[in-house]
Amino acid sequence: MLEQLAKWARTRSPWVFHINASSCNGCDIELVASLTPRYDIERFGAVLVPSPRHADVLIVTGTVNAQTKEPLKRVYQQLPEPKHVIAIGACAATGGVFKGCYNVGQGIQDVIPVDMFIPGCPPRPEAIMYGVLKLLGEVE
Amino acid sequence: MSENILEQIAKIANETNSKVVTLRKGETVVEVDKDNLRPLITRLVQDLKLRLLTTITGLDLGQEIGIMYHFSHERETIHVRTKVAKTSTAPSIVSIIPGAILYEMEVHDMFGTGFEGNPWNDKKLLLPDSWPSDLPPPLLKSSKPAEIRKRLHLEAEPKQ
Amino acid sequence: MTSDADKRREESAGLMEYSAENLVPFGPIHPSLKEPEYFKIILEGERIVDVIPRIGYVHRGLEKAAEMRPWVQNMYMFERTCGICSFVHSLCYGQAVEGLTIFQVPKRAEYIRLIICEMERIHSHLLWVGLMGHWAGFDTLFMWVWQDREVVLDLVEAISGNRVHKSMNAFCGVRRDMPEGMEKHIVERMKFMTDRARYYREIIDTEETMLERTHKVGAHVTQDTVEKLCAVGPMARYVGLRQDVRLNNPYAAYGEVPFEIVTRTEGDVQALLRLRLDEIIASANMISYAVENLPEGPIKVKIPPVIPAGEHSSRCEAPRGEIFYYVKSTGGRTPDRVKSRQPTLANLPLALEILKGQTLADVPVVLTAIDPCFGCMDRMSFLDTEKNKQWTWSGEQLRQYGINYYFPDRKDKA
Amino acid sequence: MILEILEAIIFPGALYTIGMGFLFDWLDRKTSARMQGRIGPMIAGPYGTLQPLADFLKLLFKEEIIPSHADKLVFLFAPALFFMAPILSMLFIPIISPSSIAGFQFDILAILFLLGFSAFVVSILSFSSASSFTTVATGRLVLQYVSYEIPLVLSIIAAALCSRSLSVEGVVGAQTRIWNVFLAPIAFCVFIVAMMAELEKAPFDIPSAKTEIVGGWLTEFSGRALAFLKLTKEVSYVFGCALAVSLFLGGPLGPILNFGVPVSVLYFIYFTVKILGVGFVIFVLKTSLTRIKIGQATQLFWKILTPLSLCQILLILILIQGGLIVAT
Repeated sequence: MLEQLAKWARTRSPWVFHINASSCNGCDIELVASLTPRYDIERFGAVLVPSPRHADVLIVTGTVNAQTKEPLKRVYQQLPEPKHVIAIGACAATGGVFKGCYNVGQGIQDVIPVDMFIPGCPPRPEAIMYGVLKLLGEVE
Repeated sequence: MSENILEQIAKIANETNSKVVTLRKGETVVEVDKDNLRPLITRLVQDLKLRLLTTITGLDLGQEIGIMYHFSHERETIHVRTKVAKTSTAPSIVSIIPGAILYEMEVHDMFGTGFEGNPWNDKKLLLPDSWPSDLPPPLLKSSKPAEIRKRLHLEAEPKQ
Repeated sequence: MTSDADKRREESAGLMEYSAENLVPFGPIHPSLKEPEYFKIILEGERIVDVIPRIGYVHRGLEKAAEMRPWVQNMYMFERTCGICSFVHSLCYGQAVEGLTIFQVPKRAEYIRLIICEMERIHSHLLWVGLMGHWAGFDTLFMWVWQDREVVLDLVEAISGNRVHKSMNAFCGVRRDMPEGMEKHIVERMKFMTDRARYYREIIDTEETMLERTHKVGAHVTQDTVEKLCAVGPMARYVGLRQDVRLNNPYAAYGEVPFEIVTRTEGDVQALLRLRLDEIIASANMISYAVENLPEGPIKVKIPPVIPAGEHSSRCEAPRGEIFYYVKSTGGRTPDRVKSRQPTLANLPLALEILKGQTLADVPVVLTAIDPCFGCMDRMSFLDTEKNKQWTWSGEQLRQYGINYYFPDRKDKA
Repeated sequence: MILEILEAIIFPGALYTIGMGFLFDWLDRKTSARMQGRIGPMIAGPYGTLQPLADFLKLLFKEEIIPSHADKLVFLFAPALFFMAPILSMLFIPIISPSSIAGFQFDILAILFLLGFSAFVVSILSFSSASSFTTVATGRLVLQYVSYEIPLVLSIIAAALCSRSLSVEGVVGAQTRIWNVFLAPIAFCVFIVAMMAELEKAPFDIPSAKTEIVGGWLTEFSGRALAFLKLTKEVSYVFGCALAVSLFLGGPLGPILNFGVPVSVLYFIYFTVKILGVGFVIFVLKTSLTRIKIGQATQLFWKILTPLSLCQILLILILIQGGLIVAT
């Protein structure tokens, strides 16, 4: 029964921590736009939390360049245990339009394990919310 | 107004024995060698009130590094170009135009030409901290991106 | 950071002495920064003594990649240097390349370019005003302003098909035409935008707590320091400098469309807020004028993929300041050298100047004041919420720290 | 004796307060969402009412990370101490009858001690997590505590003076005819503003400023500690409103209409309605004001609110000499 309760609680309040691993901030403003009245991700209990300690879902945007590789790992370690990672945008998935640049990696999955990719450059706020909810569905 | 700008530039140019090349209507290039770069720029800033240094561009011209200082005046864009040998240093103009500090750091990062007199000369501006010191600066024609990525461990690690 | 300061702090690894060396890592993964930039802030109590920037965290090596890609592909890569001012980047790069060819941009395309440029300015300024409210702690303003911003984004999407990266630009023209019957719709929306901008102007000037956070903050900046540090765009106009590329060196259709420059003189964060809201009103008027007398004619001229040899530079007015592109071609299919300079890099020295002497609470407010678009400027940061002292570590030290943090007993240097 | 303990734990005591804490948090998120044109949480329970409960349960099941440099002992036990303060002080508030469960003669002083104690525990807690963000947060927290403490105490003294007694029951009992808010309106406003500072609500959420110092003093906590810290913030919010209601708005007292309902239920309804009213006022203020700087906060409290509450007390003393307020 306890497991039931935990699952119910986890799917109802996914606290999100956003990290910008060298992104062009197109995806970031679409993620922040999903907080605004027109899309309002808070309907599903998602809240942008200030510190990685409080978060369950780590949302990463941007190609990971050499400088952000280590901080990204460090922040991933700081998230408490039942954690998920969502990579937003083409850059986070494969390096996007910057694939081949000398300072850019192959995307997020080389650095940290990723649960969910949201394609698009940048994905619309509805797509980001759909991705978060789909992740919760999987947790269910 | 723009006519007398060109005459003034021509007058300043021949005093500091540099060559004026007009590219097209809105752009003029003043070629000057390394030594009297600073006097030319001080004259430009004081006499013509060319206060806005837009940026400093580095060019890889085979053996030499071309450094272009772009000044934007109303309708004119004035470029000052000098040539510096590949590993040698260029005079810094931070004392004349303090705003040039970041641009010089960028050229130092990308092309490796040091600027004497720039307080933050040894600090990196754009390159990652984990940039190995023996790797050549990236924007030189000789450095290949794939090889840089390997040194920065950015290649896809085999799946554990 | 001098090395002996590190050593001194190494010994006193215990509790934090609350003296001058209270160093707060502001960024990189900081909730208040939508983009990463890292400023090591030396505090004395709450007052800021010194700020050391460390940028380079979003550096992707665009200019090197541009030298290996054909001309047209670069257009869509440079568009993605920054998510907020993406159209201006592609426009500036396009104009620099068009200067090398002998073709002329058709009139209608120039008007469409101007319309999208001004819409992007409105959405970028609204975004900034909202974020300013959010970072000052006034979330309601953030929500309202971003709700109104959706109106402009809908218009942009109707014209170009995408909200953020428009991909509307091509060499010597525009890729898609303005859909018919949009004129009335756009003019009506622009009127709505002007009323909302006036409403927010009134909030900014009267709301008591907001006034306390922005009035006289960073006001110790004189016109001379701004000129000496070569600041551009709103960061120059808010101390009274008449510096605007649309006025001094009109590109696209800015020559024909009436444009009145907006400048303030107070030189504090509140002046920046007022300036940007006035610019929204000016942009809205320009759009309605341009939409009403949009000339007929073709929207694109086909040009060969090989650009003749030569070098050309172009300047445009992005929402944050003057963008500069320099292109050098040796007549091949790929450019020989492309140099782009973004406005935030020009405004950073001035921002550091303003920060000195402020209190920590002002840091987010002042940092947003320069409206940093770090997608352009390659900056990132490094957050460490465990150890109380923080200084710039190289990647090696960082990895080492991570190891002995999680495996303290393991002493070998993994 | 068993009934006493049961009452203390179940109904007007701990469980009721925690339930009201969750209700207040839901109401807070809903009203601030509505004022911003949003809808607010909707999926946990009908209209999202169970959202705070979902947050709390989720945090209970999360892993707890204790930073290597933090002081382990304080880090584990301080949240419990912090949680105990508002629960204990709720026992002095009369809810279902004019007399409270654990009320004694000078319990207003006990409440003041508990308020001070919770601020003290928070500063110890945040200093122990030893990260540069929390250190700055501690400095701000103590500075803010020092600044709002004086007006808070003065306004409580004003209320106590109006009803000539130092126990909450006495104050409530004296308000049968007219509520203290009409005798000491300025003290009521000063109390509300000082209580907002104590609860770190919007204009004064400086110690936990999300955008300046990461999470404020909450940065280092995760899992169970964070769950209890958040719950304590909500419960102390309920206690703040309860104190305001019982000191100024006559606690559970209200017009006794005999439509066959036992009196204690009537008292309970009045009390809850009044708490929600005061809470709603604070929500609206919270959403429509910007966070001010710590310097301005101290100036506001010392330069404006303290003299205000002093002249309020002067006014009451004059009224008492003039014989207007008859000692009950």
